[in-house]
Amino acid sequence: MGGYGDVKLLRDDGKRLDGRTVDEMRPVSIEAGVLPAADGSAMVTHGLNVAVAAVYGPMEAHPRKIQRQDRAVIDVRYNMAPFSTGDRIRPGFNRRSREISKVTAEALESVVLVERYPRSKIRVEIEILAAEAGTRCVGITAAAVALADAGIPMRDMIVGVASGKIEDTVVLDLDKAEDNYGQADLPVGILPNTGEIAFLQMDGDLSIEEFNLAMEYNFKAASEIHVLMVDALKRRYERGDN
Amino acid sequence: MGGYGDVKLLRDDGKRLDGRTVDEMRPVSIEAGVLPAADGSAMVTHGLNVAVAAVYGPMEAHPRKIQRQDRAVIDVRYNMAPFSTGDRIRPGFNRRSREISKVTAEALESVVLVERYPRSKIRVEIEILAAEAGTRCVGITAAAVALADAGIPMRDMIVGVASGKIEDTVVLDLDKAEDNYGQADLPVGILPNTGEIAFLQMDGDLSIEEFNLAMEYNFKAASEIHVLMVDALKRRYERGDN
Amino acid sequence: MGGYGDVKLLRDDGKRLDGRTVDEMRPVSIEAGVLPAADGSAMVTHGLNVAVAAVYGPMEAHPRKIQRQDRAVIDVRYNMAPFSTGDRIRPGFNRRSREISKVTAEALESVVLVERYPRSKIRVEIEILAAEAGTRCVGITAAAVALADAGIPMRDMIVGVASGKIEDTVVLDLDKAEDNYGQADLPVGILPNTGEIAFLQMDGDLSIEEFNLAMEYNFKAASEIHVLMVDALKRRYERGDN
Amino acid sequence: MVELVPTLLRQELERLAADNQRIDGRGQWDSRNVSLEVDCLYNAEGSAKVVWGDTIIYAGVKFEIRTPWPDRPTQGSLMCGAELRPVAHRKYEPGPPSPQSIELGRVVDRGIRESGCIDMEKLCIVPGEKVWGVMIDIHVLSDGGNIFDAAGLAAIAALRTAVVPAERFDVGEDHRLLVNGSPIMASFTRAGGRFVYDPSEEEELGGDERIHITLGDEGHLHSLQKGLRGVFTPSEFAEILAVAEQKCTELREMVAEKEGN
Amino acid sequence: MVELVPTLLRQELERLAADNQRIDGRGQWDSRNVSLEVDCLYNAEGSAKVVWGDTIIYAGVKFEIRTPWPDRPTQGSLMCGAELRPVAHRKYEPGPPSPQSIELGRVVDRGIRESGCIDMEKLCIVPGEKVWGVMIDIHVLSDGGNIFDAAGLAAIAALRTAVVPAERFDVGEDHRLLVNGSPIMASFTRAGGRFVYDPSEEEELGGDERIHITLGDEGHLHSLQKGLRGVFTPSEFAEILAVAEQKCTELREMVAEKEGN
Amino acid sequence: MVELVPTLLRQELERLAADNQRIDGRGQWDSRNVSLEVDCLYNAEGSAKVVWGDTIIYAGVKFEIRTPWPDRPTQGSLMCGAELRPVAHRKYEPGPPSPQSIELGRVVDRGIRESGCIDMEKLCIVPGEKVWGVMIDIHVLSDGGNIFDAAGLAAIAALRTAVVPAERFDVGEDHRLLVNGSPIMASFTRAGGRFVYDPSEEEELGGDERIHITLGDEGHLHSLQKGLRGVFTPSEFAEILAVAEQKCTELREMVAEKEGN
Repeated sequence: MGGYGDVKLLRDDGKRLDGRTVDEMRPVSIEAGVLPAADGSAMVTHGLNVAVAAVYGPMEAHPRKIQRQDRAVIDVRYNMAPFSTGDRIRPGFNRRSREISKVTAEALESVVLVERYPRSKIRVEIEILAAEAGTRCVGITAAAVALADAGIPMRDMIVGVASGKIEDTVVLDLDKAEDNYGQADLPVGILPNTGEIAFLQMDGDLSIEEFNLAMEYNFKAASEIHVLMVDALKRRYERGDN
Repeated sequence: MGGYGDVKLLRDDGKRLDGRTVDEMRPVSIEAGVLPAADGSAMVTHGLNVAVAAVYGPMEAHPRKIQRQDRAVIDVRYNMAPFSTGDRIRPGFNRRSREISKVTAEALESVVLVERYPRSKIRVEIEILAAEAGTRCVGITAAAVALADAGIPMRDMIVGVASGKIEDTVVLDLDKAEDNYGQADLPVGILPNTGEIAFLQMDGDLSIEEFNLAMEYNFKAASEIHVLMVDALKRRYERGDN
Repeated sequence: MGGYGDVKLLRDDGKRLDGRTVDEMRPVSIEAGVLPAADGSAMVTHGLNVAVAAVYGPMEAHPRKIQRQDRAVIDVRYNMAPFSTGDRIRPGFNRRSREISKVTAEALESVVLVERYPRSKIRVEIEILAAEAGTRCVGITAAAVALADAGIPMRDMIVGVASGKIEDTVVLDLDKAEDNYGQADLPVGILPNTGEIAFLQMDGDLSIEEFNLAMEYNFKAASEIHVLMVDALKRRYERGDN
Repeated sequence: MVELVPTLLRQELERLAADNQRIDGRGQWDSRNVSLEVDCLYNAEGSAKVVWGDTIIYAGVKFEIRTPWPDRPTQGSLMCGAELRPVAHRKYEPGPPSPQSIELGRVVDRGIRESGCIDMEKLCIVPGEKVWGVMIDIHVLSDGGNIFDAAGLAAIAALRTAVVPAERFDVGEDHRLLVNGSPIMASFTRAGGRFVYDPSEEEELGGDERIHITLGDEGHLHSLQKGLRGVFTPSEFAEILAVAEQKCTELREMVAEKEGN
Repeated sequence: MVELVPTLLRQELERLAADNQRIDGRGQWDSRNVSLEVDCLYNAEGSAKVVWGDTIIYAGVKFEIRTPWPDRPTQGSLMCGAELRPVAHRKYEPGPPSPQSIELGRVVDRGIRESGCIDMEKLCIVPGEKVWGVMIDIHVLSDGGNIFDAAGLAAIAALRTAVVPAERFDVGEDHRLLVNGSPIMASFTRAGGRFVYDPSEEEELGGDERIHITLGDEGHLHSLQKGLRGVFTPSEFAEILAVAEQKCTELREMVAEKEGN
Repeated sequence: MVELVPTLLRQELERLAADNQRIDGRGQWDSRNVSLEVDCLYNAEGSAKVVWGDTIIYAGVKFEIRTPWPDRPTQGSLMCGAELRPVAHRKYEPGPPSPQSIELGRVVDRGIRESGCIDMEKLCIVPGEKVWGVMIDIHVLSDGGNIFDAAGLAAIAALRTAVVPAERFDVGEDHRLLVNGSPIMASFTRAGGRFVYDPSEEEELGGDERIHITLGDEGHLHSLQKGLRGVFTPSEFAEILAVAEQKCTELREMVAEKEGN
């Protein structure tokens, strides 16, 4: 977190610079089945973020040494397109995207019924086409919808959401300026039906009370996004195969 | 193509700076069987260009995943030696050499009787020791002679030649200055007996009439070089094994 | 070797800047069995150098193509920790460490009874935690003790030692300043019982007489260090398994 | 890449070609549906999305300020790259850029560069000190065949609608990037023994060599590339070149429509 | 990595958990023995060695003089990296940094960076021209379980005892690096179905997800990370967070003792 | 690398050694035919081609203008690299530089560098601002055994005939590179249990360790390297060192002849 004290992020009326209340999400829209070549896919627009996820598989896991005898492995690549940020990003993995790919894969393995597909691999490709803070969460949401679109059985959906702190105030869903100049960010992946957590990161400065409030906001937002995810899948099934 | 208008490349008598006419090649000399360690090899000097090609195989193709059930794959590496150009080139592949390697391999696969060697690999190594414009064509010619020297059966030879445009005039076989300050370059790989084309690239600016004239020059040059290729192989067979 | 003539490295009394005589080693201490996770390990402090070696194996050699039908291969990685030198070293292999790893592996293969373990691999990891000239020799000594600690049978121990030349004088065991401003360095790996040599490098300027004297010093030092190696292993066996 | 030779597919393509038919019902020189959207991505200074049959490709333009090369102190630079990432098809694997993706990027790059549609001198800010570097990135999201033409179309559309972010870099006011002309690519694959325009995924899988032709506004050739195994005759080339002229003109009009000025 | 699922080990951990026991006899929230040594390496400007059960980790601090970023002309920089080299365990392979080592380095880095214990403004030498870059490298020599906590401890101890080598760089006198506070990490693994503190190598092998919590001097959260497969409930998290507060306080005192001032 | 142990070849080499013979009929200290050609490549500022038995190696010298290191403001630099590319033998594979090629480049580099034949101070153009960087690249086209000696010979011959391209860089007139002396390498391989000079490909395949000795004009040692598995005694070394002195003198004369002045 940048944490610069001199940037004002809350207006005098208590609302945020873009007019949202402290516990209000940016607008979200979700579409399933957007990529003809993939077994499952989804596009999520969250504020100005645009994430696309493609799922391939289950398929034979090779090289052999990545196979697990009792379950499928989930191979996630989170990637930011070169033109997705203010300054162009050089193509190729970097340390940040490798870490996000790792913990995202582990979160998805926690909800997919991987025991059903021993020795196989499920590829999940998350492409960030436009980034405006919170891309790892938007990517998780897109991946979950793409997995469902591919017909991969899951014990629950998983919804990526984040809360944070700006000007000593806990707020839901930081946008770009809030992320740059805020004090904390708490992205989580929530199972909407069980209320369990499969993804958790946090950086910045949060007291335990602030943490609890931020989690409360996150659970609320997860419920809202979950409705949109289910709706997108319904529309997809009604549309039929592409 | 650089295409700078202010560099004069044609003399008042219509000849080029080195005295060649518009449809005249640089001097070419070819020797087959120059590398004792290789199964087949050739060195081609074309103007000040020096290219050496080595052929190894057919051999088992590994890793397995590159094997084709019904034919041999041809694995080409086009490489410029660090000291082959004005400024030293850092060793290792770059994007240009990877692209040339790819399309050269595809051109050679079009003439070699690859069906004769299922599941195998033929390695073709093209090393540019000195570069003076047109190296990809010189490399193709050297590779063809090296393949023949290795006893690999081919449906026809393939000859690398190029024409281009300077000062709005179509000319055969651009040299360094003409390549730097010219308006177009059209390198092709011609099968001298069938008159077919297995390699084609072009960049710059050519009207369709100019393109047709440039191709006419290229076919003429291919015939001339083909004579030298056959001659080099004859001398090689007379010399016997090394 | 830097070989700058203007740095004084010998005092008027003929001793070296740190008070050592020409044929005197820096203090050395050795401990075996220092890393719980490894099959064998050792830490050697030599002057201000600190080297740790870990041995894993014999284990199955994979990928297959590195296997030898009649013996084990020894896979050595010599690595300098980023904080081991004056300026931080970027992590990852460099040309120097690859060369040292290669010749160190070959030296160890010369003393380990590799015929006892066909098709297998023995991993030797040498980590330099602090560097003060002569690290490749300290690493060899540590590796030899770690191999013995792992119970790998060897035809003899191997001791890494170095002599060199400063101010036209042959001296034993160059320290940092002597290495930077000296005239020659002769690191060798000596088999203390047979008097044979398994590792040899040298750079700088040595007449043949100087070379012979430097080797004499090296053999003397090898005997002294060998005593410490045996002693460390004795203490390790007395201590028992960790 | 494991590539089982699709013998049955090859035979089917030959049978169809003998009847002058294609596997998806098109005529030999027919295109699939093409749709073009521009200015569709936050953060990219120019962007385009092309949906071409089952192929989906985005292109994004970014700018940077660079020091010019000493021997060309008044010239900016242009760079076009392409990534064939695993998102786009089951057949693409992660790793360093494949020869396929390098070829794609370089062929699109040459078409744009050699057409002269970007005047490098116009990218100069302060001679010898500051010039614009223009970077076009092609991102293939779904490979349903003929990615070359879709990539070329996305690239030129993104360029022609790009805004130079001069204000962000404190070097003047934002302005449209100056682009003189629209180089357009037309690609042909030999399928069933004859060339067809705009090959589908199946025609690429069961076909032979490809030829990529980039034509400028005046109908001049700016880039040619032959890829994959196979040979062709000069008269075959003359025939597809005539088709290319017509196709490029149609697509050039589609780009012009999207510019909205 | 070949990882045979250690079914028997899993069953044993479940059996033990049912009796509220651990495989090495510890209680659920007990730590193994921890020893800390500082200033132990020639050439490192700050160094620490942590022996934590069978885990042995060194951290070393180096300094460089850098040009600051144009948008932050008065700020130095901090970088924390970790290497899980093959020396540390049979399971680690040579090659480019693994996701495991990247995660380790980044989690330790975030804990230190986000606690604000290093004031980047204090690393400025000449505004806009020269600032200190502080680089902490974590070198795992033996992985006996819970390398995250050991790495975090070594890193903060090395930092808090580091001396800025100003004389060597001709920019003043050597001085202790200013570090405000000691962020400390506490890690928990689900083993036998419940969370335990300070997992051993066997508990990691037969366990599920991990949670890493970094707390500052005031007990505030500065970094969280959940790794590996598994889910947890908010109430489980509340329980381990309470344990973490106590453990971090104890380790913070150990660091303070070693500083000797 | 798959390397079937050539048991039969080993036995044959032992049998021959017992009769004091070699597989190609040479005596123990005989060399194969060596030919040297210089100034043979356009674009290289110095070049040499060595044909040594079935081994063919080119070396090329290039120059660049560099900023000197701050602590050595009046010194230029020398760099020698080698590539064992797949062209040179069936056994070489593509990929990043192998340990074999790194060793070759570094051993040749040390021999030249440590002999002091290039005075780094003489490479200074403007102190603190501009110095020459000299780069020698060794390109092995055919590995027929003993590539070390052939590479060393090509490198020193290319250096001694190199012309500093000062005009092209606008820093004065072109002039011969100043090289004081000719360090020469002599290599020995244990084959059939004893050392032989100038090992052939078969002697390397069926042999053991190698020793590379680089001697300067005065007969001083400038570089030593022992490679591959095997041990040797000090008296064995003394014997080959005496042979090396003679061999290096002969080759040094060959270089001098080619310089033509």
